[in-house]
Amino acid sequence: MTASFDLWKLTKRVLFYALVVVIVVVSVFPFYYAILTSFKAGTDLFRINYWPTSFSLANYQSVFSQGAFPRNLLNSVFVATVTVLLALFLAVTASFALSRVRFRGRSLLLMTILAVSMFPQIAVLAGLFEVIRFLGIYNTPWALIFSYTIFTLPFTVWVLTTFMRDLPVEIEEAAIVDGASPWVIITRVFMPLMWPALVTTGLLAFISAWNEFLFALTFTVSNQTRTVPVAIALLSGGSQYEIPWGIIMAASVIVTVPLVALVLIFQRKIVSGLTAGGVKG
Amino acid sequence: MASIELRNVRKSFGAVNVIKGVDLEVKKGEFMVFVGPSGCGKSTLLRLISGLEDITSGEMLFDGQVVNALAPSKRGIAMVFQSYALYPHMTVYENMAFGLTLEKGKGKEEIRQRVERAADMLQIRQYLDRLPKQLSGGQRQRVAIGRAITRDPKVFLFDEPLSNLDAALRVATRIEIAKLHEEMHDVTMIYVTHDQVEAMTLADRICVLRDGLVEQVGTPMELYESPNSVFVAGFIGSPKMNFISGDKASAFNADTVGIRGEHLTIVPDNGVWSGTVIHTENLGADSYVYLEMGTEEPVVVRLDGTSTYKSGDVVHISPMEDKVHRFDAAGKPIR
Amino acid sequence: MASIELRNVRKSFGAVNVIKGVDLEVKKGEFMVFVGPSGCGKSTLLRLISGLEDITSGEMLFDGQVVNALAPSKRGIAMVFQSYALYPHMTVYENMAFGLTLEKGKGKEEIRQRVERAADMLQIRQYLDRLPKQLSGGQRQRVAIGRAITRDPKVFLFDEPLSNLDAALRVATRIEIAKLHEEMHDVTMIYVTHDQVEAMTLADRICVLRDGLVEQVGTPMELYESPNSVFVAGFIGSPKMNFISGDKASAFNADTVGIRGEHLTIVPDNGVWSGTVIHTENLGADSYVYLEMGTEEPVVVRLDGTSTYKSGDVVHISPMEDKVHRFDAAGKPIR
Amino acid sequence: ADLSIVSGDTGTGLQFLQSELDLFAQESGHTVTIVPMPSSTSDQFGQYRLWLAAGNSDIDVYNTDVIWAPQLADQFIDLTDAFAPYAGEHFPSVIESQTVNGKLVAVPAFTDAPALYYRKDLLEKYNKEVPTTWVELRQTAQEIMDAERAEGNSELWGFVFQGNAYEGLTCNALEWVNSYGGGQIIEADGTISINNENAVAALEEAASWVGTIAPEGVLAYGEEEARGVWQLGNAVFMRNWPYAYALSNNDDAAVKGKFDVAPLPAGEGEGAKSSATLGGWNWAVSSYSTEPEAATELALFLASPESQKRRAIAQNNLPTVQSLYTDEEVLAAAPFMGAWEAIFQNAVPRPSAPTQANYNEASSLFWSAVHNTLSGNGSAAENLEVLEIDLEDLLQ
Amino acid sequence: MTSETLGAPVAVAKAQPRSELMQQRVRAARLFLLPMMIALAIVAGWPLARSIYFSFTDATLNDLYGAEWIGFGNYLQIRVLESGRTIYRGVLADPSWWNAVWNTVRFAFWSVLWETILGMIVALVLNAEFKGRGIVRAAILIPWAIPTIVSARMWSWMLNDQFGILNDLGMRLGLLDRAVAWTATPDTAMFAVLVVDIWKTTPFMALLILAGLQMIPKDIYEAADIDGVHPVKQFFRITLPLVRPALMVAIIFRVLDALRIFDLIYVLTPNSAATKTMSVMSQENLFQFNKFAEGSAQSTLLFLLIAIFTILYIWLGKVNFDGGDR
Ligand SMILES: Nc1ncnc2c1ncn2[C@@H]1O[C@H](COP(=O)(O)OP(=O)(O)OP(=O)(O)O)[C@@H](O)[C@H]1O
Ligand SMILES: Nc1ncnc2c1ncn2[C@@H]1O[C@H](COP(=O)(O)OP(=O)(O)OP(=O)(O)O)[C@@H](O)[C@H]1O
Ligand SMILES: [Mg+2]
Ligand SMILES: [Mg+2]
Repeated sequence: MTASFDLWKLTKRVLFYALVVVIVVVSVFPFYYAILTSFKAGTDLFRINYWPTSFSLANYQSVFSQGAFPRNLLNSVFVATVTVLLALFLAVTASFALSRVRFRGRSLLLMTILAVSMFPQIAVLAGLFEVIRFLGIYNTPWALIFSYTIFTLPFTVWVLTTFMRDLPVEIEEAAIVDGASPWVIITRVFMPLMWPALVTTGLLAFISAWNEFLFALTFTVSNQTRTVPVAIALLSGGSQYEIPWGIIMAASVIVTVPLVALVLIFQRKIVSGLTAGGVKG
Repeated sequence: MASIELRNVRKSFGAVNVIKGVDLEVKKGEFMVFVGPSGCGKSTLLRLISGLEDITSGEMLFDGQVVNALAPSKRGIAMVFQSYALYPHMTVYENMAFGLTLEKGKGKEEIRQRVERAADMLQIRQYLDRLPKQLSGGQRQRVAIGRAITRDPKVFLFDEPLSNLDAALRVATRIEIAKLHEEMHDVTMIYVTHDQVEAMTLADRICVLRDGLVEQVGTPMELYESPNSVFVAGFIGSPKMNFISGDKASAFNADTVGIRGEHLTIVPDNGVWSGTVIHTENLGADSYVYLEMGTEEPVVVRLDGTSTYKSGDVVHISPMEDKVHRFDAAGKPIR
Repeated sequence: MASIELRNVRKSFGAVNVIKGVDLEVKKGEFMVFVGPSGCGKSTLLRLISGLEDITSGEMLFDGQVVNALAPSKRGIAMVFQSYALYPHMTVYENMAFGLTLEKGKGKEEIRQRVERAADMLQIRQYLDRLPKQLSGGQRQRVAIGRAITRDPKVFLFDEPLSNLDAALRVATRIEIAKLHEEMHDVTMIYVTHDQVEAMTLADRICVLRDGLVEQVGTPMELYESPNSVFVAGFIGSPKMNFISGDKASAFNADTVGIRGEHLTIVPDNGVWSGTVIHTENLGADSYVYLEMGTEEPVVVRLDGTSTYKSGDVVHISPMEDKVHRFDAAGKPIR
Repeated sequence: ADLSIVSGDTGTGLQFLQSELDLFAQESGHTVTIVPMPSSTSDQFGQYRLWLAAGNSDIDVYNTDVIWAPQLADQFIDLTDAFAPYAGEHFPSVIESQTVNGKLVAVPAFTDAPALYYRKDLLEKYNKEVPTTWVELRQTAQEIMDAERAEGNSELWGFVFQGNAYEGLTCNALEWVNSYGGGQIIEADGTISINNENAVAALEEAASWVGTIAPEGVLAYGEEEARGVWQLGNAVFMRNWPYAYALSNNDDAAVKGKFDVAPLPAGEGEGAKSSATLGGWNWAVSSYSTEPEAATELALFLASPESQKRRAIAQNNLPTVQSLYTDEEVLAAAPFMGAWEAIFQNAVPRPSAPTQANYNEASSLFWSAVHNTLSGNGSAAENLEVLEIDLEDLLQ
Repeated sequence: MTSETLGAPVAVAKAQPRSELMQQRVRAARLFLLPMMIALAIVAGWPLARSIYFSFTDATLNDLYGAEWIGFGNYLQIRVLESGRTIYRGVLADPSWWNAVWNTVRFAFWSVLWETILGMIVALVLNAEFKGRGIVRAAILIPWAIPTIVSARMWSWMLNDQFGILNDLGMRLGLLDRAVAWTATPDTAMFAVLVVDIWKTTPFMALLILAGLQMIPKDIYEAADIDGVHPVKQFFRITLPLVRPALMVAIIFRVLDALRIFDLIYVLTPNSAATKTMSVMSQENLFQFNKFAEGSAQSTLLFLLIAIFTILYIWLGKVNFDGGDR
């Protein structure tokens, strides 16, 4: 009996790891392919390879020699970071109000916030352009930070509201009795309990801001203020129709690596059982 | 430092009326114990006093000032929650120090001293670095108590603070709380418990709640000796008071007579009543003998030492005359 | 329906050793009560038996079969958690019925009957449609008990199931559990409690745990009358046994003598010992008098009825000769 | 003055532009900043429209595709007078294509026209001539393909072109239709001429290629996909722009030295001729520019024969100045340019002038109709009939 | 839409003065909501209003500010010709618009359905304890992390029939008997777009669901283990109901995104009628064609469609707006 039991357990483990491998391969394969491509040049690009055949850093060199790629990277880091911090700050406080304080019109407000996400991006482009020029932030990173709230804010507010709703009331009450103000409750009590949600929304929002193209293209006009996706679109080959495939791949690899590192650092915070041991019931 | 007065306080959750009009005065420095059946509204009343829950109608006064609208943090209270309500992400130390760090002008060192004193008192010094989830139930409960006592409130609210402690620790903590009360004789304490011993020993006065209403308020001995209803009589004292009605009660000129197990003696024969032993329980120091004698519930007799009666034995019992409680049909005592 | 055997079972959380080698046999159909100080490992041991926690070393056997690796669901157990662990999204009814709906061949009607029977027993019938968060502490605890007893397991594990109930309900539920045990005489029950009365009345045998080790296993009376260590002597019985050491003990040829409060009598004069009253507690049926007589902790004397002694009175006491427990320097009894 | 010039040109193109701007700065004393744009022309177009609509004064000079000028005419200043002295040196068709209602909207930077790329080695191997009609091309391609495949070269296709539904298909199809004598979709006077027998025949011919001599995937090909297949040595013929010439001669290209270019084949029947769609880029001055004089100066500088010559040499872009096709320095740097003069004779403009602001939509209607036909979704006759109605609706 | 909605707390009876705690919380709520509301009003309010306004005018990008009000003309216009024939014009009478609506809805349905299922599986896997979990979590996010403009082109490259690696792989593995031009053929174009979108956005779902999973208290799983609940049952009866709030939010944002899908299709199959969605069509009108007003009308219709969907979803899905509040 024990033998068959162990066999079953073993099969389960094997199946589980097989699933993990499948998931990883499917997710990573195109990226792997991108890395392969980034080492290729010329006609090699059109040849199908599964394993590295040539190894040339030329594409990486051209990424850094064309335009102002390092500068664009920095811009992206700045824009995405500030966007996410701002969105999280606004969203955490707003979601406290939305999830924990009962007031009239709350659901209407949540719907209104959601409605912001219902309009196609291209449709707000013209109006947003006017607003940005009116505010005088055209062609600055602030134009991007400002316009990105249109998609980061509703998302973070909704997600955090949902998660904050589930935190035990008793813990908040204990804090109230301890003399904590709403701000203290949010920062010192709730935020540490919401790490999975904060990190997740933060990462997702960061990546959206990092990868945004249309606004970045429209609201910035100089190499000094543009972000990475635009810079990638600006990478070019020798002539009009030629797509500099290898260089684009090299650039994509370069911009994806920091994100992977970011995920690796922050995913540790996505742990379970943060609220364990707090209350009975 | 605060006297508390409740005037016709009511509370409902939606359509459910939980507190149905409570009038109560807790004097400054008094130790008030709330007892009552599970679900009668003790925790709710405590939460109303703390200000965590708004009262639906009525008035709440602290030191003669209406505080219906005052924020909990301004009422100068500390509270031990029935469900502990520890901060799961903070260590025991941080849990206990949190309230203090929020107060202005408290030095690190002072906070540490106060936390450690409380931790020593509650024997949780060695767990100061652990998270709540790494603690046993009793340890968590002690942290919750510790959190309340490191602060320096005018009113302590305890909701069943000792329910998960072992007997020895319970006694020790109980005594610590009593000491605390003695030392800080200004501090008003309100304490919810299901434990008869705690209620009897700690309370200056006990408030018996029943179904959202105050049934009786009085000193422990008042309640024990002259309960003013069948309910209170049955609720105070362990084992429960025996109630005998019908013919046997008519002999006493009452609708119901109540007599506590310890006030019944087994007599060789010729007792007032007789019954068949159906069950005995030996607790060591004393033992309970359960008798079937036609009443709704079996009659319990409490004996010193170990009982030698066996199920099926027929025994005669007599009540101590002066300890018999007589009640009328409405459940009110006849005096 | 299952006998349980633990062979040198150990459990550590990281570097913390919690269970340090427990050997224990629980017989089929036995009612075993675990007692011990808060944090000694009772809940952990229960969780090891349930299979929720893997044992670090040692062997666990159910009916002679090693079950170290067996999933909890296959062990045929029902458990009441100290933290309740109710399903927050299910109503009381669903919480209780959930386990049953999963068993094949259970009709809706049958499930309803069983849930309702348990609900009636625990007096939570009117809350069946509520969610856990709408219940009081005691009500939640009863739901947790109800969930366990609607099922039909071979082993019941109860972790302080009555700690949040009021006295009356506690007695009633305790009796229901005793009845349950009688009816299902095959079912093994393991029960953690801090309540002396529960331990003494429910247990076939009591297992006293101390700091991750078994201190003594025996019937309630064995433990009460012949504890095999100072620890057990002090732990079983309420109020705690008085310990007297030094010269006074030498007179009894022992390092320490132990004598329970109820085995001390106050004598007019010429008692064996004398002391000053420092505190009295009136519990109604009896009262405790605390005497200062040079021992570490005050000596407690338990008197029937209400005490009339006041602090400062000097009284003489005598132990009942045959009830004196004598212990050697290692804390072991001298017989 | 400080000027901004926006260009979607590519890496070396931008470098060249920078060097031109440096020269300009020396000559005129105006400094110019380049605002680069992604090379996707539709991205550029959308962006420019938005900027212009919002009256963006940050950009002075725009780099525009031939087909854009009429659509954006209102927002560019009239260069007719400024350019008048030089207009005669340029191909009239190019100037014409940038003139809307008598207003010269943009001045030319360079022009473009596609050619037929063919594999010399394969034609020689099978002893074939360079095809001069589409039918010939089909037959030759089929023959070589079959033979090569029989030899195990299973990857080989006969002909690749730009079949994806996008502006490129409009270019391709316009060549087919025009080469069959089917007109220019919409004639210069605004008559919608596309629904005619010649056009139907042209499209039917083209449709017959898909899945036979051209892979089915050609329906999703743009310039780069076609070049990919070609450069791997997997196509006998390719229709593409001059840029592919240099790339196909790279060391690692399988076709290096094995190919040559020729004018695109002609159609069949009456009015048949070889035709090539006119491409190319221009410079336009924004009417929101705060420095219109300096900006005009810049545009004229960039359109000047000297600049175009430097461009032809450095960038191998086809000049719009006729005399440069015989210039020795130019031919030395880009020998293939000689071949293009012939191709250029047959250049047809897309109907952007008659359709004006509606050109993009008209073009999309056209390429959709063609794409439907190619993918077997309705017959050529049906699709063109519907197209005619749609175009009538659009242009009223 | 800001201050007047933050009225008195509803639970308090009239006679009672509002408690300070409640007041403080409402005051804090107002303070907390205000910056967000202002930010959104500026960043979204004006552009939205502009777009809707333009949809009722004859605006073109060549003449944005000279636009005249024409009412519903862009949506639907009924004209009686001289011949007496009645014709319908406007977006609502345009069959290609309805085709785009159908494409959009179809796309949104299938992509979100699969993303939810796959995202759930991935989240469950990531929720398990195993070695190298951190790296797998990072790996899983890669599809989401690659800029869409790049990944879309990368896929169009990989899906190419001649030098696309997927056709090669498929043929090597014997799954395909000949190379398929995935994005070119109308029959497979939608499929290709779906595959790429699912590949790209499953990580989004997975991560949000994972966060939801992590917030579920562990002890109730213990209770379920004891109750003998089979893991599959545990999933449906415990995990699913408890991650539901997170799942609902993830789905709603994904649906909103999917209904507005633009860049992927714009790059992959920009002009295929089989995949042209409402956003692509409206972009075309707004910026490529000279029909700014019509594009605005299409955007507005898309907005309405999404709004209706959202309301239905929230209503039918019983999305709970209140909960942990006090
Ligand atoms: N995850 C953990 N990590 C470290 N220590 C732990 C952990 N869980 C429990 N402990 C420790 O193990 C010991 C035994 O815990 P357990 O919960 O079994 O106690 P208990 O006997 O049930 O106590 P109580 O009566 O207070 O419920 C305690 O000291 C506790 O602090
Ligand atoms: N949110 C709620 N909605 C509806 N009813 C509630 C809510 N909270 C509590 N109740 C009900 O109010 C009554 C009083 O609850 P309370 O917690 O005050 O009881 P308690 O006296 O503390 O009981 P226990 O001794 O069991 O802790 C209970 O019957 C409970 O079910
Ligand atoms: Mg309570
Ligand atoms: Mg425990």
